[in-house]
Amino acid sequence: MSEADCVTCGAAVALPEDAEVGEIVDCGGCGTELEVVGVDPAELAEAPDLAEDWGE
Amino acid sequence: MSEADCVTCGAAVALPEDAEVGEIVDCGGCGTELEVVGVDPAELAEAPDLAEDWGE
Amino acid sequence: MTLTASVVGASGFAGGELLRLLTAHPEFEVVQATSRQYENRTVGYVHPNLRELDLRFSAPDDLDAVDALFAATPHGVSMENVEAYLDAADTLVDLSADFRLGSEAAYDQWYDGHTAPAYLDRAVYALPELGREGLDGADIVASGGCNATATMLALKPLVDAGLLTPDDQVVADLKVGSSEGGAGGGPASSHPERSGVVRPYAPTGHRHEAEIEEQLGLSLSFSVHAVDMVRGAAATCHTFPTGGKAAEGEIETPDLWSAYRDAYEDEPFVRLVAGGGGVYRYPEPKSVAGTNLAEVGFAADGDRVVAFAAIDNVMKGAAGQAVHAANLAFGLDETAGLNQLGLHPVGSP
Amino acid sequence: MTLTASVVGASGFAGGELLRLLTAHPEFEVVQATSRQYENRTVGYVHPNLRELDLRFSAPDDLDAVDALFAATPHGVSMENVEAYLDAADTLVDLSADFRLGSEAAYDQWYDGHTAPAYLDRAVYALPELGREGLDGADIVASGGCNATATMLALKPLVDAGLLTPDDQVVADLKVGSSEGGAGGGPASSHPERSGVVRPYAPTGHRHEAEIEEQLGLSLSFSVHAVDMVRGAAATCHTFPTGGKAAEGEIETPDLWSAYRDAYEDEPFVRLVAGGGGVYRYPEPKSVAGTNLAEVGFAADGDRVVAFAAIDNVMKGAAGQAVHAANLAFGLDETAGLNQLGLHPVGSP
Amino acid sequence: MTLTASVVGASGFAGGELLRLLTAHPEFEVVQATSRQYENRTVGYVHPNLRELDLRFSAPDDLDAVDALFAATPHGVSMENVEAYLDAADTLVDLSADFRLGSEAAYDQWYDGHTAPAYLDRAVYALPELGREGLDGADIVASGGCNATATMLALKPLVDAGLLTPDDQVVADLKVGSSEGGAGGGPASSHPERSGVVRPYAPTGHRHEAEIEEQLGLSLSFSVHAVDMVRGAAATCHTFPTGGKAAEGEIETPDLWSAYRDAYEDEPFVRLVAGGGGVYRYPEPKSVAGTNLAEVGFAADGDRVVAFAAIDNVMKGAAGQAVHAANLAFGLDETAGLNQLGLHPVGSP
Amino acid sequence: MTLTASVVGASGFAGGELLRLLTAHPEFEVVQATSRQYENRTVGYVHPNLRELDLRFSAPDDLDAVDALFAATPHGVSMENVEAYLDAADTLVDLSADFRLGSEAAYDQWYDGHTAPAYLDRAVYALPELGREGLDGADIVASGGCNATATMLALKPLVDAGLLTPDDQVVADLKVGSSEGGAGGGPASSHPERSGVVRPYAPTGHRHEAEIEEQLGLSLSFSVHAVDMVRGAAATCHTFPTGGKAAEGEIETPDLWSAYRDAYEDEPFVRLVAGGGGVYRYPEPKSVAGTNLAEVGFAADGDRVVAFAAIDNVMKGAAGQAVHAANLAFGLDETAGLNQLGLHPVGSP
Ligand SMILES: NC(=O)c1ccc[n+]([C@@H]2O[C@H](COP(=O)([O-])OP(=O)(O)OC[C@H]3O[C@@H](n4cnc5c(N)ncnc54)[C@H](OP(=O)(O)O)[C@@H]3O)[C@@H](O)[C@H]2O)c1
Ligand SMILES: NC(=O)c1ccc[n+]([C@@H]2O[C@H](COP(=O)([O-])OP(=O)(O)OC[C@H]3O[C@@H](n4cnc5c(N)ncnc54)[C@H](OP(=O)(O)O)[C@@H]3O)[C@@H](O)[C@H]2O)c1
Ligand SMILES: NC(=O)c1ccc[n+]([C@@H]2O[C@H](COP(=O)([O-])OP(=O)(O)OC[C@H]3O[C@@H](n4cnc5c(N)ncnc54)[C@H](OP(=O)(O)O)[C@@H]3O)[C@@H](O)[C@H]2O)c1
Ligand SMILES: NC(=O)c1ccc[n+]([C@@H]2O[C@H](COP(=O)([O-])OP(=O)(O)OC[C@H]3O[C@@H](n4cnc5c(N)ncnc54)[C@H](OP(=O)(O)O)[C@@H]3O)[C@@H](O)[C@H]2O)c1
Ligand SMILES: [Zn+2]
Ligand SMILES: [Zn+2]
Repeated sequence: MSEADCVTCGAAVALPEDAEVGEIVDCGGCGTELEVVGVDPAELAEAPDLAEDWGE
Repeated sequence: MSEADCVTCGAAVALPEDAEVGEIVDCGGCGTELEVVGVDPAELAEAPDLAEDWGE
Repeated sequence: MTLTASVVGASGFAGGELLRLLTAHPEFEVVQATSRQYENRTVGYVHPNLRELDLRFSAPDDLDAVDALFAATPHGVSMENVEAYLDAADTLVDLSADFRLGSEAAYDQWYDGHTAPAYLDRAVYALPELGREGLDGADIVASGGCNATATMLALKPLVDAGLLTPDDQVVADLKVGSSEGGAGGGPASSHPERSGVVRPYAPTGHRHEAEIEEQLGLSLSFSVHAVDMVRGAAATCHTFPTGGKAAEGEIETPDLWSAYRDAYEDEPFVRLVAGGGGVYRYPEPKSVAGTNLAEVGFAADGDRVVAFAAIDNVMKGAAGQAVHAANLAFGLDETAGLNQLGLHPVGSP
Repeated sequence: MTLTASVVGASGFAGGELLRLLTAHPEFEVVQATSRQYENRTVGYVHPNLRELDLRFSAPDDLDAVDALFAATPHGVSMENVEAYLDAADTLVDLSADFRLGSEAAYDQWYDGHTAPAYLDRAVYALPELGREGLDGADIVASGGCNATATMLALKPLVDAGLLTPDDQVVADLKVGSSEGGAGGGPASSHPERSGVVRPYAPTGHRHEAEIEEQLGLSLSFSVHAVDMVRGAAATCHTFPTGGKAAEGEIETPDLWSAYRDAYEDEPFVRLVAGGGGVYRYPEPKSVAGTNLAEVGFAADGDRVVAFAAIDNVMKGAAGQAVHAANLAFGLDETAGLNQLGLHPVGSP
Repeated sequence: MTLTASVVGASGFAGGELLRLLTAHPEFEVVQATSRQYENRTVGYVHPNLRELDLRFSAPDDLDAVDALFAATPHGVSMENVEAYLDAADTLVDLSADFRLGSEAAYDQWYDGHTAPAYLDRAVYALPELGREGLDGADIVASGGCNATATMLALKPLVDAGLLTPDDQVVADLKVGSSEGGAGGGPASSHPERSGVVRPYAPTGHRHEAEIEEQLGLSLSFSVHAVDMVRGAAATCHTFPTGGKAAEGEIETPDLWSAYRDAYEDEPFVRLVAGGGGVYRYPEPKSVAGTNLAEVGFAADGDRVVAFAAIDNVMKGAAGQAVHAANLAFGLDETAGLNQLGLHPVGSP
Repeated sequence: MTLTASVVGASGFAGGELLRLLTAHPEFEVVQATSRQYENRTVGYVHPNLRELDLRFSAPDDLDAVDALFAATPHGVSMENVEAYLDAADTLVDLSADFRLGSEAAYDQWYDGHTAPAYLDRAVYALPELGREGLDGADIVASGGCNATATMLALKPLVDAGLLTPDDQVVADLKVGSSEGGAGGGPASSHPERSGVVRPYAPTGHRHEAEIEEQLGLSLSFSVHAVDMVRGAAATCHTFPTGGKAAEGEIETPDLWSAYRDAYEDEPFVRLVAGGGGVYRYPEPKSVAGTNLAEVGFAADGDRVVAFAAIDNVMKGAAGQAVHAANLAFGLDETAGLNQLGLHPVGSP
């Protein structure tokens, strides 16, 4: 299981064993939705924002 | 504009001018969802039921 | 022609609604609104929706002469004051239960008796959909009760069509909003205790049974539940009809449509809702909140017919009903002042 | 001893509640929580009350071996996957209706048939207050449905005491919260449309009737109304008993207290509430929200007995019931992990 | 004279409210109501309050010629279709944000640009209390947004009176109902998730800031919270004025009364509520639900002035505002069709 | 070791919650619960969630000797009775404001003075996240107020990190539930009047400002709004920091994460929620209802930082806070008895 840092809050995020590029995980520390952009080494980027769609 | 009788409550339902077979209208009297099954002459049948999907 | 009107009990929920209706009514003009607690305060102090009204509460013991006096007071008050009210007004429209039952004996059985039984004969019961006889020119109009109104509107077509007979089993299960308790609610009406409830508050023996038995000739099992809304009364009447077509076999939906249409097709304040599509398929209080409409409907299931009705208890169940009856008593257009449309979407009105 | 557990359907309402219970349970440890929509997301992404849980959703087709697999999936899913579930787990605790009825014929009549009828005999129905036989060591536990649970808990004492006989008339009128619809609700479940409703959503023919008839031997008239709360199911059962003492005359309140005490005095999750004083006099869902308790009570009125029950549909009606049954299946203390106390005051939980 | 009108987006919340208003309007007649999802269905299928309306939804790409076309469509739709709308109608009344800002540059900054910038100059912004210039005879009316309307109505008197200057700090904290999200809400709008919330859904950077800055010349800090109601938007504006009297010392309550009276004494749809007695002392959405009224008020505290406004977002914040503007555009009495009174008591409308 | 405890004011909301917590607490045993109104009634008469408790209310003037006395009485009662309380108990844990401020002068300024100023020095203010000094072994614990708790938890990290300085502008806009008013609410608390509100009930000058200024050294503009929920307090603090990194330019989100983590990473009852995905992105009262947790978070926007906190006012804002402080005062595990998990879904708890 590889790890990468959350781009928002810096927490270490463990990736699933079979993580593939394009998958979405949320940071366990701050909840940011992160896209797996690299697997070896693991790399994360902020996922495309859906912010306008929630709430109202 | 042609008319046909609602199969549930007997009210006359006016069909849109360009009504086609397969279109859904609701009866203005009882609200039953009706499928246009014939256009010349106009004929209506109860639309496939969605009853289990509403409410809960 | 403008008719003058007073509202006694105008600081209450039904009284406030009367002010809303009469203020916008084409034929009535409100000359007095009484309150003991809020004497001399503006009407808007209590009813924020009526801040624009240039009217102050006055004492109930100092009544001007008017054409119509509406009494929206707790049970017992208008029987105590009926002479004073009739001295002041040509017509007394009473929203309480004080003149709804036909005989002193009935008040002895269901209430604690009656203090002015001589007036019972002069009173005409008013749920116009059950009949308008006697209302034109009536001295005392006894406006029907909210839960009884919902229940009777649901059941009347089954009775009229001969499907439901006096011996048939009827269970009426009501769900009602907090405004039924009036403005002076106690601990059980506080927001923390009353929010989110499904509370059986009159599991058996509700007094509205008396009214229903007298009017409809049915005896029924009646239970009332408080639920989380402010306005609204919904009656679910589980019936097991044995008369007419029911005697011959199962009742079918088209038979029920005929029965309900026959009963209500000329009624301006009844809307039939029974099945159909979309989100709103049966009567619901929130579809009629703020209006004088009753939604009425039904569902058939073997030998059972479930009859539904939903009203706004403060309108069709109280102030709207009273204005409807007053329109009839004074020979006005019966829908005058009662054309409010409901809202969509609407939360818990 | 720690037992391992998986929750399939863990992103749903009943599944989330299972996670809450199992996490704090002294004997179980959750090893997998499945979701197809939220695979790899933290459990707290969906269930904000469980943000502290260090667990991510996994796919339902990749199941680890566990002692207990809880399936909180829509109707049809666990019958499709029963072999896979039993391969992965010693015991399948199913929260859906898939294994509640006794025979393929019943599924043909009430549902669209059954795809794994061979397993029906291995399943044990679980509403422990009706009987615990067969639960110890069961392979498949079919946890009772929410509306059926409320209704049966209200009625069972009358049946046990011989007051209510199979031919007696029973009308069950239910009021339920929006969580009964699950997490994937459609347009009728949106806040603007669902707020403040009293909505007859299953006026007749609800499938829970089947379950009740099988378990209690009664046939009944069943109607369900959506009301404005999220958690909660309240059953009002209008009954007209003719058996036992009822045959001899009116049933008195003390007879009913005996019947209800006999039925439930040793039950850890039933609380009797019938009359008394204060604000809370009859069973109410908000008194038991968040707990595995059922409030049960009654009111007598001539030849009618109104029986009430109130539960939290996600707890006693789903996840709590399932954990209760699992405790029994594994021979644990049956209250383990189920000692949550309710809240007061509480709004509309 | 009767003016013909179409409503595009008539199956939505603002569109449904337009139908309610125009149907009862003395000068307008609705000839078309469009919906793609519900084409051929009755209007009452979606809007249960309008079951009596004899009108079916038609497709939005088949528009009749009318005097006024009301577009109640999501952002982007009316800029795409502005030519077709102006072909069909003399006047386009747009409820979306598509024509509210003055320049293409503003759309680039706050939105994703604009596809019909040539029409921006022909559009007149409409929140009549800010000014009626240009509305008479306008081609395109850009009806003000709900949250911006509440905020600007609260602040305008302070700006007009010179108390609040462009450099002063203003924090606007809004609380809004679920109908702001429209009829097509997602998972966050489901009843179980949306009930009982205090949810910061636009903690910073809400697009209504742009509209407010353009209209009022103020920059402000804007946060929006979802709370548990269906209709309603309430703005609490925390201001720290430094202009006019404020420069000389503390602002007193009488100064504020002057400022607010000067601003609104001739406005038919603004009601001032600031202190006083009873239960309703400051602006509240539930006092104006279902009406086109805005309640506006204030409280002074040292160098801080808290300015409040409360509206029904679907009425004064959308459909009522649009009809008000249409009345002005066509030279009608500006209150025509907008005299609805609010309700008391009322729950969570 | 079992510690004995009494609850004075046990028929109230905070008192009832204390009973819920202490009953299930591993170290405390409740020996007395006082009520004047309900003397001799069972605790379950008032608090339906505690029907299983075998305890009756006793009079507050007849106190047994105990280790800890919790006073959950209205302002003024515990200062009047402090000697009697300290005679009866080793430690007085007071939930009112009577011992929260440090000096008699402060009570003269913000309240109507103090009747037992000599005891102020013996009292230790308890919001443990602000500091635990003095709590171990304290005689009098002054448990922090609900609105002050929410506000201070939101702001403390900004102060600790030097971002927010005493001269910076802070606007705190609170939204609170009806249980803050206590069990004895008046007309404004009745369900019909209180439902669905967004009601500015303390637009300026709320007494909690005093507590915040003393504890945090900030002065702030404080407004409180009643919204439709029973439990919950949510603080939205609009701040304009000028210290530390803020002096050098805009504050970035990672800086804020550092500040908030530094402040709370070891705190058992604080949960950080700031952005992220899904439905629940910022602190919300309903995520923590029934628990002792505070959700805390923030959003940055140019030179503004919006800081949020959400708590259950009866738990972290009252009874939970008090038990937390008592755990510290008696040297127990500080989370003892406070491990309740929240619910999902949950309506308006
Ligand atoms: N609420 C409903 O849904 C509903 C439905 C149908 C019928 N009703 C009937 O309508 C009547 C009023 O109900 P409500 O809900 O409006 O009650 P409410 O809110 O409690 O109002 C009652 C009003 O009566 C006044 N009042 C009380 N005693 C009086 C007296 N002795 N003399 C003069 N005025 C007195 C009170 O005002 P002051 O104390 O300020 O004088 C109060 O404004 C009741 O009879 C009720 O049964 C109500
Ligand atoms: N809610 C209640 O009050 C209640 C009470 C008693 C019994 N029940 C029963 O409990 C079950 C769950 O109800 P609920 O209310 O929790 O429903 P829900 O909220 O809709 O949850 C159902 C869950 O099942 C998952 N799922 C759906 N199809 C699946 C499939 N083919 N394979 C694997 N997972 C699948 C879904 O997650 P993904 O799509 O993310 O995989 C979802 O999380 C139902 O059978 C219901 O009848 C519910
Ligand atoms: N709700 C409020 O409080 C509020 C306040 C002020 C302003 N507004 C503005 O008013 C507008 C409508 O808001 P709403 O809340 O009523 O939204 P809504 O309930 O979602 O309704 C939008 C309507 O537009 C129709 N529609 C969507 N795309 C369309 C297209 N491409 N062509 C034609 N029709 C289309 C939809 O119907 P079909 O899919 O059936 O065609 C739907 O009926 C928005 O611009 C909103 O910003 C709303
Ligand atoms: N509710 C909250 O959210 C909250 C939050 C933080 C702090 N607090 C504080 O906690 C305290 C209690 O608040 P609450 O909301 O629980 O109030 P409440 O529901 O009104 O309860 C107060 C209790 O005190 C008792 N009481 C009143 N006067 C008394 C006296 N002179 N001697 C003895 N007992 C007396 C009352 O019972 P009897 O009349 O039956 O004796 C009642 O049970 C207040 O100081 C409040 O400021 C409350
Ligand atoms: Zn992170
Ligand atoms: Zn029909």
